[in-house]
Amino acid sequence: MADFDYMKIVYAALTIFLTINYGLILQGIIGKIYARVGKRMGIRIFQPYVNLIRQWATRTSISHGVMYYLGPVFRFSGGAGILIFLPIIYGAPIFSSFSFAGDLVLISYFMFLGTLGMALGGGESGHPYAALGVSRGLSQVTMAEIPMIMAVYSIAVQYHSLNITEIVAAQQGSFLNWTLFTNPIATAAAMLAFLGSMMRSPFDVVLAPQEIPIGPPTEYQSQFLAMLMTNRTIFPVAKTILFVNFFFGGVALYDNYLLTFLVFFLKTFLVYMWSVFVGLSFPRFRVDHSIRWFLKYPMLIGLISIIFVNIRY
Amino acid sequence: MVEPIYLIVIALGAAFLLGLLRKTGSALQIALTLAALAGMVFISAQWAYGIIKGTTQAAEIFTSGMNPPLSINLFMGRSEAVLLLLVNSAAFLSTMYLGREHKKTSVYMLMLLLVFVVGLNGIILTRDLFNLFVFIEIVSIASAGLIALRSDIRQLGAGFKFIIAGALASGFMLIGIIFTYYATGSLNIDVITGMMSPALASAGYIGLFLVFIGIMIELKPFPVNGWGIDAYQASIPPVSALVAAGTATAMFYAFTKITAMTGGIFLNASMYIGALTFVGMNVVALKQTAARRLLGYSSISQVGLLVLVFSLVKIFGIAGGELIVFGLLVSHALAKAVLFWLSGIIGKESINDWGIIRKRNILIVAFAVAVGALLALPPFPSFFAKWELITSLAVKGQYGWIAVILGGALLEAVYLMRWFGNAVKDSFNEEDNLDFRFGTLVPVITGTAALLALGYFSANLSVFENNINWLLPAVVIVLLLLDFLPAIVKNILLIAAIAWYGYPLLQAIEGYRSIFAAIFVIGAVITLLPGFMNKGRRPGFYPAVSMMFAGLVGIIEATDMLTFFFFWELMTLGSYFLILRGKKSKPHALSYMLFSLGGAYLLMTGFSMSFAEAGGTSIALDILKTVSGSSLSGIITILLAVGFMTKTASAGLHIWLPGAHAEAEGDVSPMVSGILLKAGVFGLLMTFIALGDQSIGKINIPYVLSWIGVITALTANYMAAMQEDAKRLLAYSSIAQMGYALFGISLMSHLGWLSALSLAIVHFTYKVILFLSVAGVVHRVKTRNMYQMGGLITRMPVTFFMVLVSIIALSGIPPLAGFSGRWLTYNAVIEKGWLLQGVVAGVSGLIAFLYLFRLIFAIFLGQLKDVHRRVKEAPFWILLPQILLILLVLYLSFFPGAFLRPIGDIVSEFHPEGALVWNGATAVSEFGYWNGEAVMWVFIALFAANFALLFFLNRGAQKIKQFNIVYAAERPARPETTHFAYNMFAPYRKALGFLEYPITTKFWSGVADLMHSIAGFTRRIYTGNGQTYLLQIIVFVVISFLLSNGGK
Amino acid sequence: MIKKAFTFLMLGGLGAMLLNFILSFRERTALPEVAAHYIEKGPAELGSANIVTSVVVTYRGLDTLGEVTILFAAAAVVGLLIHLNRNENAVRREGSEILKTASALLFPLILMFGAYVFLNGHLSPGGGFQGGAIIASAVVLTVLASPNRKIGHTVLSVIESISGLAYVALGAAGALLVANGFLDNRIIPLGEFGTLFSAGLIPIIYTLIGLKVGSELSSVVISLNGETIEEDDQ
Amino acid sequence: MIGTIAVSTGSLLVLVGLWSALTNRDIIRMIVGFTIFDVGIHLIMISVGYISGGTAPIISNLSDIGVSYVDPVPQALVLTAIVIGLGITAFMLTYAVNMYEKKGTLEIDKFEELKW
Repeated sequence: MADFDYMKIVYAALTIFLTINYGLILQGIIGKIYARVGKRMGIRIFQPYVNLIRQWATRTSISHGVMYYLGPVFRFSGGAGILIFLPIIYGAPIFSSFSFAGDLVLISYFMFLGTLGMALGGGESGHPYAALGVSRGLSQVTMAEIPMIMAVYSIAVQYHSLNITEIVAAQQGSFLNWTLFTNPIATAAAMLAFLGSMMRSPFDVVLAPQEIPIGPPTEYQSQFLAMLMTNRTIFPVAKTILFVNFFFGGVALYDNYLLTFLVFFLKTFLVYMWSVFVGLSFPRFRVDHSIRWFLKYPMLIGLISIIFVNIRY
Repeated sequence: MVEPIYLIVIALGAAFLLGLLRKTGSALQIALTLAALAGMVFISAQWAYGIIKGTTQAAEIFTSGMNPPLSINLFMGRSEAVLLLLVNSAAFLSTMYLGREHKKTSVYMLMLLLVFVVGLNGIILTRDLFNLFVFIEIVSIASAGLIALRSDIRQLGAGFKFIIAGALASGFMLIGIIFTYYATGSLNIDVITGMMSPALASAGYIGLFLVFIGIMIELKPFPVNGWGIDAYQASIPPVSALVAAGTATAMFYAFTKITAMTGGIFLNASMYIGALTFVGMNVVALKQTAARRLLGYSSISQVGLLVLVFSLVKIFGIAGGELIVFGLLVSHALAKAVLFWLSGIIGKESINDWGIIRKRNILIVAFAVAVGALLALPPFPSFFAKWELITSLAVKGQYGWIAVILGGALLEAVYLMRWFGNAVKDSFNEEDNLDFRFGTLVPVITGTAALLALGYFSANLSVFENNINWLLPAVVIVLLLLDFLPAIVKNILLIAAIAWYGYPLLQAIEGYRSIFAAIFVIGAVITLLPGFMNKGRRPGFYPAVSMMFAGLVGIIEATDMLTFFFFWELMTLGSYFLILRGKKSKPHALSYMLFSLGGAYLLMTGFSMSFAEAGGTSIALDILKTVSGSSLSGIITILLAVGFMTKTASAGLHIWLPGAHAEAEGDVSPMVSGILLKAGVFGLLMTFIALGDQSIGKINIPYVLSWIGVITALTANYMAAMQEDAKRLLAYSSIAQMGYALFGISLMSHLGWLSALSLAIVHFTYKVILFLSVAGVVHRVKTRNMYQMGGLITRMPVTFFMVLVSIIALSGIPPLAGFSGRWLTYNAVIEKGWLLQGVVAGVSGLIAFLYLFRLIFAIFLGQLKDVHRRVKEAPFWILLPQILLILLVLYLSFFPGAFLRPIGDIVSEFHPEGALVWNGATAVSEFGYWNGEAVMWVFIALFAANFALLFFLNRGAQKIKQFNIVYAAERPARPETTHFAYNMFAPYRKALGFLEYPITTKFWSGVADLMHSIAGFTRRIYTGNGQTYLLQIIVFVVISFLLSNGGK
Repeated sequence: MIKKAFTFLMLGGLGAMLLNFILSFRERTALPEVAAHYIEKGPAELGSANIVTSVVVTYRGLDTLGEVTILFAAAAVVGLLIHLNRNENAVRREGSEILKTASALLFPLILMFGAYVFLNGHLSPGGGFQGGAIIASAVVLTVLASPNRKIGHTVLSVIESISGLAYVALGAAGALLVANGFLDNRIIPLGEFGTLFSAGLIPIIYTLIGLKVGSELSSVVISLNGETIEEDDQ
Repeated sequence: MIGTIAVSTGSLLVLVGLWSALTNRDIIRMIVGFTIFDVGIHLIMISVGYISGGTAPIISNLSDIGVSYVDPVPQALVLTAIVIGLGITAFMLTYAVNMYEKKGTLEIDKFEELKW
């Protein structure tokens, strides 16, 4: 690692910092949207900032054990890792700091590190609801990922690459070069899979936040929870960035950074909004429902996309 | 050299002399008999030795000073000498065994025994047709007398049936003889042979036919042999042994003489009768539970096999056919004698009561040896004979007969292995006694030792050059002999032996073999370490484990197909014994053995086919390459691939694995799962390296295999997620991982193979760790059900850490080593374009998370049970190998290039295109790139930073009580009800339960049920009524006549 | 009934096979080669007038030894089974006075006739087996006459064993000591053709066979009668 | 002609003997059947050795060589066969006696202890 550019660490930290802020704002906006749709006032836009800071500021003397302790660490490492492995802005080395470490396969699998750590941490808490949430989440994600895997294969074949930067590069020039238009079926499949991983209705039985505390974080509070919340701010953003890169032409670096960020915000926001939109429109699925659902249309669409690229490329 | 006529003189003289010694004590009588038999053994041994060594010529003996055909002549050649030695030795040993029977039944028994032996010797020696008849009558009368030694009602009934059936058969024979005499004017077999012509065959047809069918009936062909089976069952064991080893041998030899005499006109008939008998008896035997009746079935079926093989050898002019027949015959005779003797020592009627054999370990060894010899497993003569038979048949293109022979052998394996399993596992009444004494023990030991020794010699007699390294089996024998030592000593010895042998091997071996050699040798040493926990002797473990590892090393070293197959079977056998040691592993070990044998037979067929395709001269493994262009190459590929897939437990052939691996002992599971399965991968790789990308018609074989691979992975992962039993979970996981390996190989590309090979290595590491961890846990908590565990992280933190690292590695999550396989698979799939398979593989990878989480959560996290509050960390000797392997996993994770690069170089030999390009630590493929070291560092940095942050902020946190959780304002009642572990993925099961439908199990059990109902139905022909048996014989004669005479 | 019909059918099949032979059977008009040799050279070679005897005792002597062995085995089996299942208390009806008297009278005569038959086996029809059977018939007569009389096995078995041993020993002498092969009758001079003391060993062997067969058959008969005395029974 | 008649008779006896052995359930009758079977075989043997117009092969005078004799070989064989048959018959009878004593019956289908 002699030729390692240590500035990358700084860039990575910057990326994470900016993303956290962006994620918090996004959360606020979405919270507002949710409330307004339900004819409520809703939170202030900056409420997530407040929540996060408050959580970081509280202390706890409670630990359920080593793995409990490590759960949030794993979780946040996983989320942040994805972020810095991703080439966020095409052509900007600052925002693709560690993307040299691996391609989209790496990112797809690295995503599970946090999930696993969280699951284990929640597991050690000894709370049955934590384990219940994990079991539901795992069950659901296995099926939700099927169309995603299909879409990934589809576009990898389409672009003859697993390199995200190359995939983004191939979509430059015109919006007609976006995968959305060159391979709409794969995009459709992936966007359905996207729903399954965003922890929003109809696939939010994993956390089921409204009725009872359930899911891995059940036993977490104060700074443990703070770390998890931080991750919750960056993880969806990282995920949307990935989707933007895959299907919506990515975000290229314009001469003007402001314009670049604007495009970035717009694209990620819209992609994020897709899950919000669906979440607001549909009631919650039980896990077995969602499994069956994913095995129907999304999988079918995914299959078509695979056959499509198999014929076309 | 003593004249062979003295064989008859001595025995008869002794028999007559016994008449004078009626009033002396039994000791003298028995001493006289034994002395006479010893003299006969000596004479035959002398001749056998002399003729085989070439110091003695075969001799013709003329009686009455006249030349044949005026007088009766005898002939002592190589076959005769060997058979006489066999028969006389069996007689000597059986007489020794009889000792106790003697008092009750007095001197008559010994007279009959000697007369019996005279008859056997005469049948083998004589060259005169009528004289043959006389000797057959002697044998039949003497054996009918010996059957009734105890004279109970069963013996009398059986003896009477035996004698009337024999009388009928000899009546036919006698008519045949006189008709033959009418047609030829001679009774001398050699003269008739010389006269044989189509004209004579036609004119004397009926005579020749009746002689033939008479001999055939004496051989007890299916289905007209109820009388013979009854005799086997009713006789006292030493007599049955003598009948099985002696009469069957002699009668078979008489059959060969008659066949020669008739100029082979009945070879077709005998071929079909033999085949029918072989298969029919084995089918019928499936339902049998009476030990000696079962042995009777088996004996008759083996004689059927001999008749079939002999006919095939003659019809197709197979070179070296004599050795084939001899190998089978000698193995059968010795093995069957040993089994009958054993049945006497055991003294139990039903095969389900043989558990008592465990009172004496030596008896188990003898039992195993005998069963192995019957099933033609290495190192017995039958193994080499069968190999030569199958290869020769392949050269002649007789694949139908190969199928018949191997299919029948598989049926035989079903009941023999089931019996063996019962004996080793079933409970027994401690108060029952064995008939264990000097006189019974010596025959058993002698027979066992002879089988082992003959195996060694027959390898050298084999027409094929082979490079079997006898050092490896010798280790097994040594450990068997040292079995009285404490386990610790044997463990040290074995580890030392493996290290001593393996170290130079690892240095010398190159290419893809080196990878597997490393897994096998290093794996052997590591997985043997837990053996130090054993304080006792651990009887039987070390021979079995050394046999398995000897087999594994042997297949790596093998350069020819025979050697490969030898060690392949040895490995199977060793692992079978190992698996059988588990507490409830009986049915699983059986199905393991049967699937393995079935697979081995496919391999044998595949090897034989390629041997034949390559010209039938060389059995080097390299000739597989030369047949890759031939028209049969597709079939060869399928045979070999499916054969090896039984070992990797691919979908459809997997049903043995979960039980076998789960029920095995704690330190055996890692061996069979982490190491043994790689033998299948090795074989698959070997197959595809040699044969390449084959198709049958338009069906591409690797394409089909790729689907099998991913479906295996998918269903097995699903099944793993649904298990409550930790070891079954891991077992299913192994199936799935082998599915990936199969998929990788089937991609037939650089990256695909690289993924398969790297998977083989990393799977070895983490699966050994996981099985050992679970073994440690099970050792402490005494259950394998995960929902009964929970919260053990506090009690067994080291084990927890091992499991944690392993499951991350297994799941393929970066930064640990398992990711390399995933990344390579994605690249390889896209390169190949088999996207759908890739999707299935990917999904099954996701499903793997389910069981991995379940494994670690249900055992280590959640609620600690009250009964486990004082559980200790796993013992040192279980932890040590895990620690060693964890270091290896971490090393491979940090520096994936360290193993991917050399493997890549190896793979490039076969698939140079599409290799990875290494750019520093970054692996670059056509599509993507991956820098394992960077990922690792990023992860470590992030992890350390986060951890430091959290630790700094939360430094005051303390561990709180178990039940101090947010529980809807209530206190949870008990850990048992709070631990969420039972049926953990209930919704999943609800949605996807159809995947659990045991389609494969249903299929195979359907096959088994069908065979058993056929058996149950067929065996009703054995009504027990002597008159019916007579009628059956006549029907048999008439039908045979019509069929064989059909062309006329 | 169906079974009988089926049996009939099958025996019909067997009959057809035999008929096949009968239809092709033509009486021979000349002897086969080996038989011709026996007739033409036999008398000179072995010195026996009865060619059947020379075939039985010498040319095919091994058959005969086997035959003797079969009888021996049969006797042993009979002895064995009767020995095991002896009914000690059976009392059989005595023979009539006529039978008793006649048998006592005939007994020595029959014995003598038997001896004559086997001694002259090489000269006239007859031989060891025939003579032995005649001797045994004397025993049958005795047993019928007085079924409850105890007859010892001992003498019979000694005769049987010794004659058997002698037979084997003489045969072996043919192979080992003097002549050319096992059971060669020419280890003693052939003597003058057609006289009692001729044909080398043949009369001696036939005598031994006669004794052996006689004693064996007798002991079978006695055993089957069920009232034997086995003094050696511990 | 004589030979053919004898062979035919012998064959008939063989069949009769077998019929009797196969249809009589009584063991003693079966044994008798076997004896008839044997006799038939012996008759066949003797007749096969018959030479048209031949006399018994006993040469009372060395000068008689040249006279037509019947074949001595089948005669020797039949002697052996008879003795063997005798042995077997004695043997079967012994069995019959013992079986009767054990079970009090001589019906063959009562002795089916061992089957399947």
